[in-house]
Amino acid sequence: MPSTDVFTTITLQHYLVLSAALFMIGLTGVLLRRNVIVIMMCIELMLNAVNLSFIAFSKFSGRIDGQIMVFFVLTIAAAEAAVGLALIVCIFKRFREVNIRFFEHLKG
Amino acid sequence: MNHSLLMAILLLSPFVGFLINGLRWRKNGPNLAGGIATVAIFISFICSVLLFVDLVSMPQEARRIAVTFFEWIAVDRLKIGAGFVVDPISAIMILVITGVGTLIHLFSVSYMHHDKGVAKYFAYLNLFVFNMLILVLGDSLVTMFVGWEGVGLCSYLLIGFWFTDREKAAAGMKAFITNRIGDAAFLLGMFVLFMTFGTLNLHELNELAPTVAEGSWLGAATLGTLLLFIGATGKSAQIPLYVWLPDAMAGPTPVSALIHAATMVTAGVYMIVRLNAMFIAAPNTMMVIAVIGAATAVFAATIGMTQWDIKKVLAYSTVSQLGYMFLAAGVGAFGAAMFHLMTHAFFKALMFLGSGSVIHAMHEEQDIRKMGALKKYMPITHFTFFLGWLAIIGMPPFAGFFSKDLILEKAFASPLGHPLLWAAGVLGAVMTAFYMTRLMALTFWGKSRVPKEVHPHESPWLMTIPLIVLGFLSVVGGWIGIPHVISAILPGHPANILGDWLAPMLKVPLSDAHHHLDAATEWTLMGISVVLAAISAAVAYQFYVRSPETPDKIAKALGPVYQLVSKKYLIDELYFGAVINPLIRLSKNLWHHVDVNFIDKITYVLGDLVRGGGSLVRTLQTGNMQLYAMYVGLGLVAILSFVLMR
Amino acid sequence: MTADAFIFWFLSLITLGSALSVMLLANPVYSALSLVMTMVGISALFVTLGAYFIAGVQLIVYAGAVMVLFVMVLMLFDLRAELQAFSRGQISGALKLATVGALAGLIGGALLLSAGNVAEPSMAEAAKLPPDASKALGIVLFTRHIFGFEALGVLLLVIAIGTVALARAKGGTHAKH
Amino acid sequence: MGQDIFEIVVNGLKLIVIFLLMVQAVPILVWVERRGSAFIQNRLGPNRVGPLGLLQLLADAVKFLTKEDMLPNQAVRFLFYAAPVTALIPGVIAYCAIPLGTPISIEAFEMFGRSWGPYVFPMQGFDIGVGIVFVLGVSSLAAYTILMAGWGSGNKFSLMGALRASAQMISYELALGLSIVGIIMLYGTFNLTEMINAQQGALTYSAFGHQLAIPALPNWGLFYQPLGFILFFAATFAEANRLPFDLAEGEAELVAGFHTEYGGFKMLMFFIGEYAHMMIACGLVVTFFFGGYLVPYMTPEQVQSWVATWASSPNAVSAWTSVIHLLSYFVKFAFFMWFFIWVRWTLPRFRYDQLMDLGWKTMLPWALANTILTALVVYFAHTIK
Repeated sequence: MPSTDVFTTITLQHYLVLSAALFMIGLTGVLLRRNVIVIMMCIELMLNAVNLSFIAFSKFSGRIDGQIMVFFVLTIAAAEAAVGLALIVCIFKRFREVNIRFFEHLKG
Repeated sequence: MNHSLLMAILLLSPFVGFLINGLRWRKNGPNLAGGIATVAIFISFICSVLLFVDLVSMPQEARRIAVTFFEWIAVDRLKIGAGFVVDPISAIMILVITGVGTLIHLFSVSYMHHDKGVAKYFAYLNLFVFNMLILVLGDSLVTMFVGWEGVGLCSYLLIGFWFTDREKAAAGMKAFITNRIGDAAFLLGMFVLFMTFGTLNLHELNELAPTVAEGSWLGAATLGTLLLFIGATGKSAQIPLYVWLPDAMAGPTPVSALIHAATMVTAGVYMIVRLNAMFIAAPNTMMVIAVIGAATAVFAATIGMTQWDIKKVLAYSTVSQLGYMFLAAGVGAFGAAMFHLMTHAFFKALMFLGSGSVIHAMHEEQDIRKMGALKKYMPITHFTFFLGWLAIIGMPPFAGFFSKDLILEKAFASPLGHPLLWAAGVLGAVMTAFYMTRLMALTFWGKSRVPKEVHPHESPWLMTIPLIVLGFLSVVGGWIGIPHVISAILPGHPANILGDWLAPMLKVPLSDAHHHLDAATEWTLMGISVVLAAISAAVAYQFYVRSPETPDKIAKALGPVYQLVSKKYLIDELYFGAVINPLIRLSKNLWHHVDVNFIDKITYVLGDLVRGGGSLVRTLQTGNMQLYAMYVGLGLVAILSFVLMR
Repeated sequence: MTADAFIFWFLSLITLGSALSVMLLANPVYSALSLVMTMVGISALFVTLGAYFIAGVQLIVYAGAVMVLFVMVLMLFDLRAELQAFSRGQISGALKLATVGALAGLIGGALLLSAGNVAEPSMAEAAKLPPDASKALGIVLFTRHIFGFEALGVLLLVIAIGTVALARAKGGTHAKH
Repeated sequence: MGQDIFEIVVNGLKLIVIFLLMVQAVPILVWVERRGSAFIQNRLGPNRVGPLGLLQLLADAVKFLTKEDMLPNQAVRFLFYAAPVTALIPGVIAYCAIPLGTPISIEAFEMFGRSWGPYVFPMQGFDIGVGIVFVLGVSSLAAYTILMAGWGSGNKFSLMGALRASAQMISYELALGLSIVGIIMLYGTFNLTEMINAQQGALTYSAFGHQLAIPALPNWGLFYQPLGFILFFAATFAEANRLPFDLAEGEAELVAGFHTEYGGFKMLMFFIGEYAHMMIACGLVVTFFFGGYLVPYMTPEQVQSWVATWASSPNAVSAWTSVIHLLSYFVKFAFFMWFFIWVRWTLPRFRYDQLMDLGWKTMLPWALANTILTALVVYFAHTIK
């Protein structure tokens, strides 16, 4: 790939690098944030990053199955958000805060 | 309609009835539940008749409708489909099961009208019919065994139907456990047969049966059939496993009529008839069957003479009659066994239903000492019961005469028979006549001993109609198997329909295929048994109607012997002392010493090991989910670097 | 193709920027709104990739429903800016960052390594997808992936029941008798 | 967007024109609403300023623009200001996807010393393949503006109003989306223009290989999906937060809901946003169920051939055809806008639990039933001959 084309020709790699960057940002958030809701949002971000690479693969390989996977991921993400938020509401009702350390009761 | 559809309806109709009533057992009232159940069985009956008609229209040698719905088990050599067969033998069975079943369901609608669990009752009854149909139609021993276990389950459920009564619940368990012993033997028999012949298909087993009689006791055919026969003694209440049947009378009376007289208990006989070629090949087994059958016939009859409970008398009578069927099977007269099975189903179901009618009228009183002279209160019940009585004591031309006579003749004349077996049979017949007459006399005739507060009355028409139908069948049921000597003197010479019908399915004893008595001997044998039975009945009439004090005197004179017999030879006590209690003691010892000291210790040590290991590992589990996520990330790093390095 | 390139760079800038703010902003409400922005950006990226239907669904489901729930919960709790946005622990924090860095490096390396292997996006390949792929999408979804589809249906049912059970004030899993 | 400068410029102009049309329609609608309510309630309404009180609009605008700009003490400054601005965006973008008339085709011509064209310009902001999905997706973003406004105001009433409004929007979005699945299956497309084209001519039911034509009625979606129409129209009321579903601003309990703290021009922006939602709703209803821009009983070709009898150049024919269709669209559109106003001044407000019951327990099941029934009918009627 000639270096002059990097900015003018958009290839699969561009999308993959973008997707990886989004994924890393999401992962960092999951690992470092204190607020459980933010952590969940970062998980959504990671899922979206994966969706992006699915669509990119689908486009550049000419197969539609990638879009189906996105469809599934979307559904599962919605389900996960619903349950997660319900749990968070329970935690909030108990502690009046949604800090991740309130989820540390299950330990060895 | 095509056959598989008919067969499916035949089988599934009771099952659907079971589902409907079973799922709505709190809601369905007696009329609805009974209606559903009766209609379900009646549909099956119609299917049976249609199949039967089809079967008749086929050429004699090709009378076989086989349907395989799907492949059920396929393991290496073992291939078992959900296959069902209607052939001349099973056709008789399904007609009896669904026909008599319909009548008994109809009877139950009225009989169980005031019971709270009536829908549950009908659900069990339908489930029973479903399983019974699987049993008789199954084309392999395994399919048959499914039905075999299923009817056992239903029997247990129905005997213990009033399970709040401790004794009745115990009776159910007794039946179930006793049957389990037989079932274990049945399973072993299946193993032996499969090991030797490589198939469990009934048809194929009959084809593969050795053509030469096995002399050894340990030959495959002998051992296998012997084990199967032990299974049959459990289900069909023969010595030594008969003890559950009298107790099974704890269930509702129509159940006793359907399960413990007409259908389920005959499963053992039916199984032997199905596998007749295999049994014929094992003369030792045949001998055992004949001896046990004859012994049971006599033994149970003696107990029957001393019982006071109307249903117990009938129960011992059933055991005794089943003994006759085994006797017939044992001497190779399978047709006679089937014949007696059928006629017995008619008249014994009739008598049980009649006793149910009596019990109903007497407000749940079963002791015949508190009855008497019911004839004038319940004319229809009395009349039909009277017909049944004539049939069972073998008076010509009632149904029982023909079948019992055929059995006795074969016991005498068959190459596998013996005059001693015949003598035992005749003895049994004499005693049967005695105790049945005693029952009639104490219940319907003589002086009334009915307590004042009880007002017997005739039962409603829903109960009497089945009685009338069965009474009719008890009269004419035997006419399809009229022996040659009698038909020779009758106008029109009616043929032996049943004999011809079953002939292609049955194998005659190997040594002498065409062994016939001359007419004179046959007449003589017939005359002896009939006359002796008639005399015995007359004696009983004399004892219990004319001079009611005589039996007590005789009982006193016999003293300990009478006591022994009336306590059923103390067989139950013997079983408890010799088998059950030692077994319980052994189990308790094993528990206290082996289990606690040895096996438990091993598991404790293992558990401690696991716990120790766990407490080591759990330091990793801090509860901090973000750390967990980091572990996952590290795992990803490891996997990715592995993939990239490769 | 400069217009396409321009749109891509513009959208990726927006997407990355709002994604970073999701991660960095101390106020969770701003984080959530940034995430909505990210979703919209990704949806627009889907459009540039020709996945119109998925883009619309992304808007409806993610931006329109899931994130509204998040925002609603946040606002209901009335969580203002937090004193401490990140969890405690210097060492563990460094470890986590190192993990992220290692993973990022590995993925970047993998992408670089594969750059030569993956064929250039030939127009022939891309042209295989019809411009309006919704119909093809439906056909594939209901034939080849029908099992997954049905399984998802079951999952959603279970989730719906579970969520109601969790969130009920009375009679749920937290019922005190 | 286009192939050359001319096309790009025209398309850009088109977007601006549609935006301006929408914004400018709002004062007129406000006037209609006030006069209409007065008419319904048997009073006069604004009639002093200008003829028929038409200049009242101008006075209102001036009043809104010159009011003091206030920021509540507890408000979150950024969100408080961002909310009214963003309130406009989803509505306008979504409306741009609705076709308003037949495309105008322009023949090749010479300008600035080079040749241009020929061109075809659709009469809509932009034509996107998955029209319905796009419109639903974009308009669902409106929930955020309400939430931002409600939370940003730092006021409990505002917050409650915002939460109610967004919960209501999410709930009714379900029924809304499901109610048009039937239409989508019927026409087999997401594209709004294709849907409109499918509604040409006289009403013709075709099933099992037979056809039943009813020449007296136009071939509108209404006659195929009556239940879908009722559900969709009802759900749009909830989506637009209009009476009888305006729980978000129930004056008796919440003062004015999420815009309690807003005044002046910011308030006006919310107004425009709300009317934009009404316009989208009416545009979609007309498109799905009433033949969109089609002139009843006439196909676009018939209209065009009629225009060709008196118009001179091909460009003029195309333009006049488009204008006639545009008028046809606006007549239908205006009727439903009036319907919205009519309902507002006729029906009382629901209670909140009644609202949720209606959405989840009545409309959703019926929409599901409609979907299933339509699926069965479409499948069997088109596969079995």
